[in-house]
Order: sequence, then C-alpha cells, then structure tokens
Amino acid sequence: MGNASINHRELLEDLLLTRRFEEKVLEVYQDRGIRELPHSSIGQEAVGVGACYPLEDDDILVPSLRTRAVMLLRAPLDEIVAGMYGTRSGPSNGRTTEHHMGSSEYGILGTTGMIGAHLNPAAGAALGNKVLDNDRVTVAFFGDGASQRSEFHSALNFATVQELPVIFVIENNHWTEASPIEKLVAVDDLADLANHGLPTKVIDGQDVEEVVDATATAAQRARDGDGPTLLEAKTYRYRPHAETMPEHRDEATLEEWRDRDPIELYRSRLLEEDFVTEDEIEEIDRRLQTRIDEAFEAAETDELPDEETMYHVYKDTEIDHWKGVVR
Amino acid sequence: MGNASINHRELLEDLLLTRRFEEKVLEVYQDRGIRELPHSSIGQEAVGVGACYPLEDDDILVPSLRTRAVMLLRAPLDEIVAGMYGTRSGPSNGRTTEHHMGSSEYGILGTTGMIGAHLNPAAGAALGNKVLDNDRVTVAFFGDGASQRSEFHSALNFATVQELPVIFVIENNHWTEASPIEKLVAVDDLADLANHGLPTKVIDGQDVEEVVDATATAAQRARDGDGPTLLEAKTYRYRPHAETMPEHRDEATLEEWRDRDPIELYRSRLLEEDFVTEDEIEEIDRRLQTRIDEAFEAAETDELPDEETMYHVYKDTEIDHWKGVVR
Amino acid sequence: MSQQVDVQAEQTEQTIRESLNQALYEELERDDSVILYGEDVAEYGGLYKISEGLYEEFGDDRVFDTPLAETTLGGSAVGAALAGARPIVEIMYADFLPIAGDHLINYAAKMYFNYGDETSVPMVVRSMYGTGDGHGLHHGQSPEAWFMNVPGLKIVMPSTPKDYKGLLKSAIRDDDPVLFLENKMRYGESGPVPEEEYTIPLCETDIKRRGDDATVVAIGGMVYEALEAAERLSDRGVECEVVDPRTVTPLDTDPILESVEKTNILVTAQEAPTFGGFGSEVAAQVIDDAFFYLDAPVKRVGAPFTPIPFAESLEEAYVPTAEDIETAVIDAIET
Amino acid sequence: MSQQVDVQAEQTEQTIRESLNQALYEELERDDSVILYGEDVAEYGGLYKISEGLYEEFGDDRVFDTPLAETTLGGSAVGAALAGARPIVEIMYADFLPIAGDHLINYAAKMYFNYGDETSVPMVVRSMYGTGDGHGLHHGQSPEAWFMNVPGLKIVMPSTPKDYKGLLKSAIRDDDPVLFLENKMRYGESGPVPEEEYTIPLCETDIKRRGDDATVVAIGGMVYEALEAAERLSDRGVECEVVDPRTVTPLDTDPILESVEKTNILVTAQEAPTFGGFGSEVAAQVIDDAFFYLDAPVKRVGAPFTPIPFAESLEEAYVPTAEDIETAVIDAIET
Ligand SMILES: Cc1ncc(C[n+]2csc(CCOP(=O)(O)OP(=O)(O)O)c2C)c(N)n1
Ligand SMILES: Cc1ncc(C[n+]2csc(CCOP(=O)(O)OP(=O)(O)O)c2C)c(N)n1
Ligand SMILES: [Mg+2]
Ligand SMILES: [Mg+2]
Repeated sequence: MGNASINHRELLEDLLLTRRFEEKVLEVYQDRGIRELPHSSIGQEAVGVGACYPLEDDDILVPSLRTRAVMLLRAPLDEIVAGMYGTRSGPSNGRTTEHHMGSSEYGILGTTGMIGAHLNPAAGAALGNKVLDNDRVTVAFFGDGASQRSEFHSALNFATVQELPVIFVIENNHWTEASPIEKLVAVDDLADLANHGLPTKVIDGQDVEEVVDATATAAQRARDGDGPTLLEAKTYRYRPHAETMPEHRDEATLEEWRDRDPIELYRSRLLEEDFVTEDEIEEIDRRLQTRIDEAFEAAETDELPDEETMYHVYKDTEIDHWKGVVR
Repeated sequence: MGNASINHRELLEDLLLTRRFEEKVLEVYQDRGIRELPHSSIGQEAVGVGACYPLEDDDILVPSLRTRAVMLLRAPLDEIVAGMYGTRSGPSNGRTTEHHMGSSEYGILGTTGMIGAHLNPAAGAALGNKVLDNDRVTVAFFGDGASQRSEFHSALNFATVQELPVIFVIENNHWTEASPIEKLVAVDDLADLANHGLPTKVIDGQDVEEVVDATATAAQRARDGDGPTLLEAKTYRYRPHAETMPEHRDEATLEEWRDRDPIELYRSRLLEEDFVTEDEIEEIDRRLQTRIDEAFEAAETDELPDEETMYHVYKDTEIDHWKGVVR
Repeated sequence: MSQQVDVQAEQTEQTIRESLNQALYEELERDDSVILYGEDVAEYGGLYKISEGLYEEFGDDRVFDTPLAETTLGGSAVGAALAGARPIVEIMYADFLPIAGDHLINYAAKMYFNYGDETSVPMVVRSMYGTGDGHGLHHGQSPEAWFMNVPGLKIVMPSTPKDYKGLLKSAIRDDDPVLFLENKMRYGESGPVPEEEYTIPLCETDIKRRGDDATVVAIGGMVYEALEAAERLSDRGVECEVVDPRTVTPLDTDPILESVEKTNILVTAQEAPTFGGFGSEVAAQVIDDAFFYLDAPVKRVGAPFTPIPFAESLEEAYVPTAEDIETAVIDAIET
Repeated sequence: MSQQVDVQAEQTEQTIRESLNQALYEELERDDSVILYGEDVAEYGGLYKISEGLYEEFGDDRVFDTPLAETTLGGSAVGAALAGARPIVEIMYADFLPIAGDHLINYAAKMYFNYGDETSVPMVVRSMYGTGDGHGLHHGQSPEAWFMNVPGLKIVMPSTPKDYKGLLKSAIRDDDPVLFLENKMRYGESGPVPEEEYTIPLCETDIKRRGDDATVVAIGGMVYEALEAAERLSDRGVECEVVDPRTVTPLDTDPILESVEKTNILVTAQEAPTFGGFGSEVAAQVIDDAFFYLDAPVKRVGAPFTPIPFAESLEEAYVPTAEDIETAVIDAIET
C-alpha cells in the first residue's frame, strides 16, 4: 500500500477509537468494576490498527488477548461492551467473553484463553481459505509470550511449507505478564527465532503507517500465493498486564515509550502535514466518545442471559445436558 | 577432544559393534521374526558412536528410536537383546521395549514412543543435574522428524536461557518415515531452524571423528557452565523406516551415501594410516560376532515374564490394580 | 437398530480397511471442501494404508502429507473447519492425541459455544487405538476416557465394517468436532457392507445381538469379544444382549437402560483400564436411572490399571477378551 | 481419618494460601533437591501469590521464572525428576494441563514402569481449577477426569488448609508424579493448621463429618459445599457422612464402601461436568462392591455438560452448590 492510498483521517480515527475505548474501560473498571478483567492495549494500538487497515473486510483476523483494535474495527461497539459485561447482547449471548469472541460474520476467528494456542488454528484458517479457493488472508496477532510457546515453531513451519496465505504479527511489548522478555529468550529480535524460510521483518509498532505498509506487502504476498510472512512489531503497554496486577516496571523506560505514543505521533504528524486540523480531531473525538458512552450505557442496562443460553454445545445433536442424547 | 586422545581402535570397535549388531537383528528378524519391530540404524552409526565417545560414563544419554549405539555402548548386550524379545531378562523385565528403555545405572534416560517428546525432558535432566550440582552433561539424539515438532523450539529456548548442560544432536537422515525432509521443512540445514542464541554446528555424520570432536567441544562448553549446543549431523539410513515398510527411496542417492559408509570410511582411514591391521580388525569382528550371537542365543531361551511383573506402576503406594488402594 | 439403508439392499463382504477407504473416497468426491491430511497419509497412503489411492485420485490440494507435528494437525484442523472447510486429519496413533489435547479440549470442543452465529467446527480426527500387536506402552492405548469429560467433542468408536463406513461418512458431514477412533487390531476384520451409498447417524446406540438374560455394553473392538462371549454363553443357556453405543459422547443412553430393564444384569466391556473409564459412566447412569431393575452388581471388564506392557505374556494378561466378559456375566448372574 | 499429627497439638488459623506457601517453604528448606519453577512464580511470587517470598529466600537456582511454555514445564520436570531432583512446577491454570498432556500421560506416568531399576518420577505439578470468578471458558475447569484413566499418575485434590499443607508436603516427598490441584476459589478459606511439622499421607480417604443417613463423597472445593449441605440436612433430621477422598487416583475406596454399607445412600459431588467424571467412577465401584447395601439410586452432582459460561447468570446456573447436594440427598432418600 503506497502512502497515497492511505486515508490518514480514517487511520487516525481508528487509533483514536481504540484509545478512547480503552480509556473508558479503565474509567468504568476503576469506578464500578467490569465483569471481564481488562487487559489494556493502551500504548500498542498502532499494531492492531495498522495491520487491519490494508485488509479486506472478509480477511480473517485472529487477535491476541490484547488486540482490542481488531474487535473494535470489526464488531459492533454494543456487542463488544456487552461482551465485557457478560450480558445477553454480547457475543454468543453471554456464553463467552469479549476477549475470545469469534464471528464468521465479522471475520474474527475465535480464540481460547491459552496464549499462543491460536497460531496453528490461524495457519489452519489460511489452509481452509486456500481449499475454498477464495483470496482471503488470515492475520494472527500474538505477544512475545506466545512466541515462546512450542507451537510458534510448528505453525510457522506448516504455513511455510504449505505456502499458506497468513501473516503472523508479533506484538512484542517486551513483557510476558510480570516477566521482561530479556529473561525469557536469549535473542534481541523475536523474528529471529523463526528461521523457517519465510520472510520476516522487524517494524516500529508505534508508527502506524509502517505497520500498514508492512502488512499491505505481506497481504499482497499472501494473495499472490507466495505464502506467509512474519512481522515483529516493537511496542509497549502502558498498563500492567491486567488491572488486578501492580505496576512494577521501570518508570523511565515507560516514559521513553510514552514519548513515542503511537496516537500522539500520528496525530502530530497529520497536524504538521496539514492532513487534518485540531478542530477536526476534536470533532472526531467527540463523536467517538459519544458512541462509546452509549455502548457502555446500553450494556449497563442490558439483561443477563437465561440459563437456556448455556445449552449450546453441539450443533448437530440435541442432548440432555446432564447425561446424554435426547431421543 | 584433540585427535591425540582418540583411541582409534576403540572407536572402530564401537562402530563395528553397532553395525554387526544391526546386521544380526536384520538376519534374525528376516529369518524368524523379533517381537520388537526393528528400526535399523545401519548407515548412521557414526552419529551415536561418535557422540558417545568423548563423554563420561555418568553423562546422561537420551536416544532416539534409532540411536542403537547408545544402548549398545551403555547397556549389557544380553539385556538389550532380551529387550527386543520381550523376555524377563530385558529392561524392566519385559514391561518395556529396548527402544525406549531407561536406566539410571546405565545413564540412559527413558523415552516414549512419541517422536520428539524427549527434548524437554532432556533439558530437564540437564536442569536436574545442575540443581544436584554434579558435572554431568546430557546428550539428546533426535531425527529430522523430531525437529519439526513444536517442542524443538521450547526445549532449545529453555535450555538456552537457563544455560543448561545439554547437547542436542539432530540425526538428520533426510527422511521422516516415508516423507523426504525437503517436503517437510523449507530450509537446507535444520540447525538454522533453531535460532535461539545457542551455538549450532552442521557436521558430517559419516565422519566419526568429526562427530567426536564436535561433541567434545560441546560437552566442554556444557561442563564449563556455558550452556547448550545444537549439532546437526547429516546422515542417511540404508534400510526403510521400519522393517515392515517397503523401500521407495531413490536408489542412486542411497548408493551415494553407501559410498560414504561411516564404518568403511573409518576402517580404511585407520588401515591407511596404519593405526590398525586387517588381521586386527578381523579379530575384533570375530570377537564381537561371538558376543552378539551369544546374546541372541540367550534371549531365544530366556523365559517370558510372569503376570506379576506388570503390576509395577506406583513406587510409593500399593494398589489393587483393578480398583484402588490396597489397605 | 436404526440404519439408513434398506436391510434388503445388496451387500458385499468388506474389511474395515476397505470400508474406511471407501468412506473417505466417497466424501472427498462428494464435497470439495473435504480435505484429508496428516503424516504420510498421501503419497504413502497412510501407515496402515487406510488412505491408499486417495492422493492419486484427488491430488495434493485435497490430500497431503504434513510435517511431524500433532499440534499442527489438531490446531490447523480447528482453523480450517472454522474457516468453512471440512478437514479430516489423521493423528496416527491415538496415544499421540494428548499432543493435540489443548486444541481438542480447549479449542475444537468450545468454539460452537464461543461463537454466536452458528459457526461450528466440522473437523474429524481419525486416530488408531487397539492393543495386542506387541507395540508396547505407546502405540495402542484407548484414549476415549481422556476426552469423555469434554463437552463439545464427539467420540465415535465403531465396531463392524458397515458401522465404520457409515459412521465415518456421518462424522465428516457432522458439524461438530469428531474424534473417530479406529481399532488397528481390527482393520482386517470383514463383514457385509451395503453396496449402495449409506450413512449411519452418530449418537445412536445399536443392539448387535438380542438376548434376555444379561446386557453387555461393549465399545469398539470389544464388541467382537462381547459377541464371542455371547455365543459361548448361549451354549450354556445364557442369552446376552450385546449393546454397541458406537458413539461414546454424547452417549445415547436410552437403549442401554431399556436393555437393562429387560435383562436386569449389566456388564460393560472396554479395552482401556477400568478405573475412570467408559464402563464406569455406563454403570453410573444405570445405577441412577434403572436402579430398581438391577438384580446384581455391575461388572466392568477392562484392562488393569497399568500401562500396556510389551512382553507377549504380559500383553496377553493385559488385554480383555471374550473369556473375561464371559466370566463377568457369569459372576453377575450368580451373585 | 488418619492424621500423622497428634490431635491435641497446637493449631493456628491459616488460609489455604498460607498453608501452601508454608508447605513449599518447609520442603524447599528440608531438601536441596527440591526446586520450584513456572511462569511468574519467582520474582512475582505466583499469580495468586502462593510462592511469595520463596525466590527471595532460596534464590534463583531453586525458585525461578520460565518462558511461557507449558510443554517445557511438564517435559523438563519429568527429566529433572528422572535425573534425581524433585521439581515442583506450577502450570498456572489447570485448563492449560492438556498442553503438557503428553508429558503427563505418556512420559511421567509411565517411566517407573519403563525403568527396571526403581528409578521413578518424583515431580509435582501444581495447578489451579475452580469455577465462579467470571474467568470464563478457560480458566477454571476441573481437569481430574482428563487424567483419571492414566495409570501411573497420582491426582490430589485437597479441601481444607490443613489437608492442603500436609498433602502438598507428602506429594513433594512422594516418589511418583503427582498432579496437585488447587481450587483457586478457596485460597482464602481458613481453618486450623497444626503448628508442628506434619504430613498427611496421599491415597487416604478422610471422613470429614460423621453421619448415618447418607454418604456424600465430595472432592476438592465441593467438600465445603457438602459440609454446608450436611448442616442444612441435619436441621431436617438427615445426618450425612461427608467423605473426602483427597486423592482421586489411586483412589482409597474402602472407606467409601464402608460408609455406604452403613448409610445405604450415596451421593457424589464434583465441580466438573457429571458425564465421565469422578463421581461416575465412585458410583460404579459402589454398584460393584456394595450393591446389596444400596437402598436407592446413586445421585451424582456436577456441572452440566457444557463449557464454563462467562455471564454471571450462567455461571451461577453452572456451578454445583450445597443446595444441589441437598436436593440430591433428599432425592435419593425419598426414592
Ligand atoms: C498457555 C498459557 N500460558 C499461560 C497463560 C497465562 N498468561 C496469560 S497472558 C500471559 C502473558 C502473555 O504475554 P504476551 O504473549 O507477551 O502477551 P501480552 O500480555 O504481553 O500482550 C500469560 C503468561 C495463558 N493464558 N495461557
Ligand atoms: C509424536 C509422534 N508422531 C508420529 C510418530 C510416528 N513416527 C514414528 S517414527 C516417525 C518418523 C521420525 O522421523 P525422524 O525424527 O527423522 O527419525 P528417523 O526415523 O528418521 O530416525 C514417525 C512419524 C511418532 N512415533 N510420534
Ligand atoms: Mg508481551
Ligand atoms: Mg529422519
């Protein structure tokens, strides 16, 4: 994707949506709690936003626990928030969380609570699309932690030998829960761990357009039938791993990353280059804030699901959920 | 290990032992069957033999299904053959196979029928020895097939970050059961798959002294507390994956490898350099053959184990094997 | 007793191996979204030759070999199924299923529940179990109990050539993830298979033999042992009803209960160790729902609580047989 | 009822969290070959702070953090144990155990059988289960049934602070591989714990409450629910005997049978789905060995056959409670 084809305002809006949303989550969580424990993506928004930008609507996204942007750019806001509240308008009517929701309609592959377990399924989704002979690309997001899982190796190898249309995006935020990445791997770039014969690229995860470009190139490669790409986006999260955990990271490092805030970087660049005015941004912000507030209000008054909602385990066979088959 | 410290005759004898043993296995199997299905190591003997040579007796070996040399150099011949026959003098009195036998006495870590499942246990054994503060080195052998398993990645990473005294030896015989390695990975050297920050080296698996040297260097590194090494030994097997399977590999390639037969290469070099005479080799061969024949004879007349042998599942708790605890 | 096919239809004698190969062939031919992959399933035709000829027929887009990586087999099948394909993966020996356990237990089984739009996981994992060939500890375990307590999975363990074919075809067409377990000791077993196309529905317990004196619920390879035991017992004047659930989860319990209500005696038979196995679940359901019909203790036949031993003498002592079932029935009746 | 410690001994009130932390401390101190490792167990002190302070006390040779790789946790522990160390690994949530399933089922469980020289696998896998905190499908499953049909493993699921401590110490000293399951919903539960050092032997069923009218066999967190149910039932004149096996495999069955022989009524209680669960095995053993003592159908209390749902209303409907046990006992008695 040449720079020419980027709609800068749209991209900024995607960033702002993600940031404002995450801020709202924190505010509400701190004020009165939210059933789904927030794992904030603040600071790393440009990775998800940038990678989604050059894709087609029917490409398949496979988010990590923290790729909030994917959800926000694909699913209705109301459903997302209801998903965090566990109310009946949420994904699968409250059966599951927002973190792991899946939807063929929105092109989001469902995931599990097992970090890194989605890497082979992502390769598999790409295989499925290859078999179905469409030109969908699958993009899997995962952290530095997931890159330590055994599966990282087999998923990349399989995708490479099968030349699958899939892009693996490491959101390297330098921390795996409470442990710094230096303690857990012995290399500087995680992209180097994966020497399977597929192209790899280390990118600046704070620069949204760099992410857009790298993903666009990888997507083209995938659509051309040339196989997978691995991108490692360097980034950082501003919040602790989860909102229940204390902050124990070095404040100076955190400051350094804050100085390269992905939204601020892009915002000031667009202002500088006159792609947008302060007023316009304020207007976008106001509009986003209203949408977000409304979604939270809707969730607060949404009802909890009925017990029957739970009995949705087999598609093809009715069963008596305590014992066996209903006849 | 400088060449000076290699006892050439001993090394040749180790090679010959392995070759003659495997030949005998084939002969007996074709003649009257052996309970344990042979997975012959003929052609790849120099890898196991060479890697064992520079080690101490109490170093821990973790063989692959095919590293026959490890068994032969560590365990009594009678026990090995009985292990193939499943008689009461075999490892664990017939409970298990020779393929997967384990023995603290012989320094052989037990393995399972799951290819590659021993990589993390090998790292673990090294961890155990580090904790126990001895200077044992652990050496794990595994095929190109095992290198495709997810675990390859996590075992190497763990060993590297924990600086464990372990050596990983890929016996790359270019075939994973009935599939050629080119179809299963997209790189030329499997050592490249493992970019975890540990030293890796590709070696000629047909040259026994090259294997000795590389292992000696790696063992020294491990004992010095500097962590793991990965060696990839290029080799080839002369027989099909298992004796029940047909040969379907290219005859010309097989011939090329046979031309670099590890035993023949070493034998002729030793003869050329006058380290040994034809007569001496013949004498060694005769002696080995007698020992091997005797072991097979012993196994043929050995008895099958009693049913009680099987009830050996918990060390610390007696149980009634059909239901629960004996009180 | 439900069969989709007219009992009068033409049948030919086929082995289980042949009936499975045909089922795969027919489904690959019927539906372009069906794919088959695994270790050495394509060019080599599968270690036990179940997929022989399919690669040649359908090409390597549809039938292909993979690297040695069971996490990839399990994981990629989930993804392919979620994307709309119908993957069949072979995980060679069922002993290897734990390597893909996370994808089966936590991914495949839970995605229909997790999605809100009726997306499901139409994948089939074919895998072999079966003890008695001297393969030792790790190439013959019966894995059903490891996955029985997992809502969302279906576990199918057929017995006869006809059931194998009809059930595999249904499993491939089924929208839920199916663990399809094949007994490698029985691939050569032959029996009548309809010539016309047919399927046999999942989750339907079948009565393999009628009898009024005792109910034997047997799964997989043990159905043959149960039938043999029934013949022997018949000589002694005891008529067994041999009940074959065919699908382990979700279990079709009613025919089992009905049988016990008639015979008042229950024996279960499985190859896996008894403790924590399928037979225990059957016994527990009967003791809850047909308690007042039971005349005697429920006897469960299974392997002892040990790994599979290697030596011939040990293996023989280990594997449950018709004789064990016979003894269990007599025991129950005589209590 | 066996306790290694004099009942008159001094006791202090402790939470399960504290008693576990102490058990780890004492065993690390007692034996240099004991090590503890896992994801964030060292510097952070464990996600639920069970290992807090141990890294500071014993240093990073004995207590250390690892990469995010459960196959490495399971696999390396087997190797370390075979080499002579006594590793304790924490696999954070029990839902993740299938990732290490191959090493548990096929490696750890089978090596004592596989070796001929009495080498065994003295490892402990600590892992958390427990439903009710809104963590959804994958952070609260009860995994015992996935591993019950695996000869060679020991599965321990304590209930009280005193049992947790005594059993963890025994598990660490035990020469066999132990899956030690901790109920994360109960870490804060407190109770008397002896001040003196003590251990509680594995594989011994304990009677937590005496009663003549019905036997309730409950495991792990459900023991508290069973005790609560017993109190309520007592008000109605029904005295329950609450039986806590504490070790799931190998199961100490005799005290269960003895209790049923006295009460003639059996109810089982577990958090996992009923089908294919622990309760089914208990029911099956009783129906075999105490058949003629049983007066009524055996009722099994457990979760429905679905994944753990996220929404509060669904989770509430999902988790078995004292009330469910109460109903089951009344049901059984009134049949
Ligand atoms: C298989 C597995 N192991 C451990 C965990 C617990 N856990 C949840 S998030 C996390 C850290 C993940 O780190 P990373 O992949 O870098 O993602 P990040 O949180 O930094 O976005 C851990 C260890 C888990 N959920 N799944
Ligand atoms: C986990 C697992 N997957 C598959 C198999 C079946 N199998 C046995 S040996 C083998 C090939 C192993 O190839 P490699 O590692 O290269 O060793 P080699 O046989 O060439 O010595 C396969 C696929 C197995 N035993 N374990
Ligand atoms: Mg991270
Ligand atoms: Mg090989």
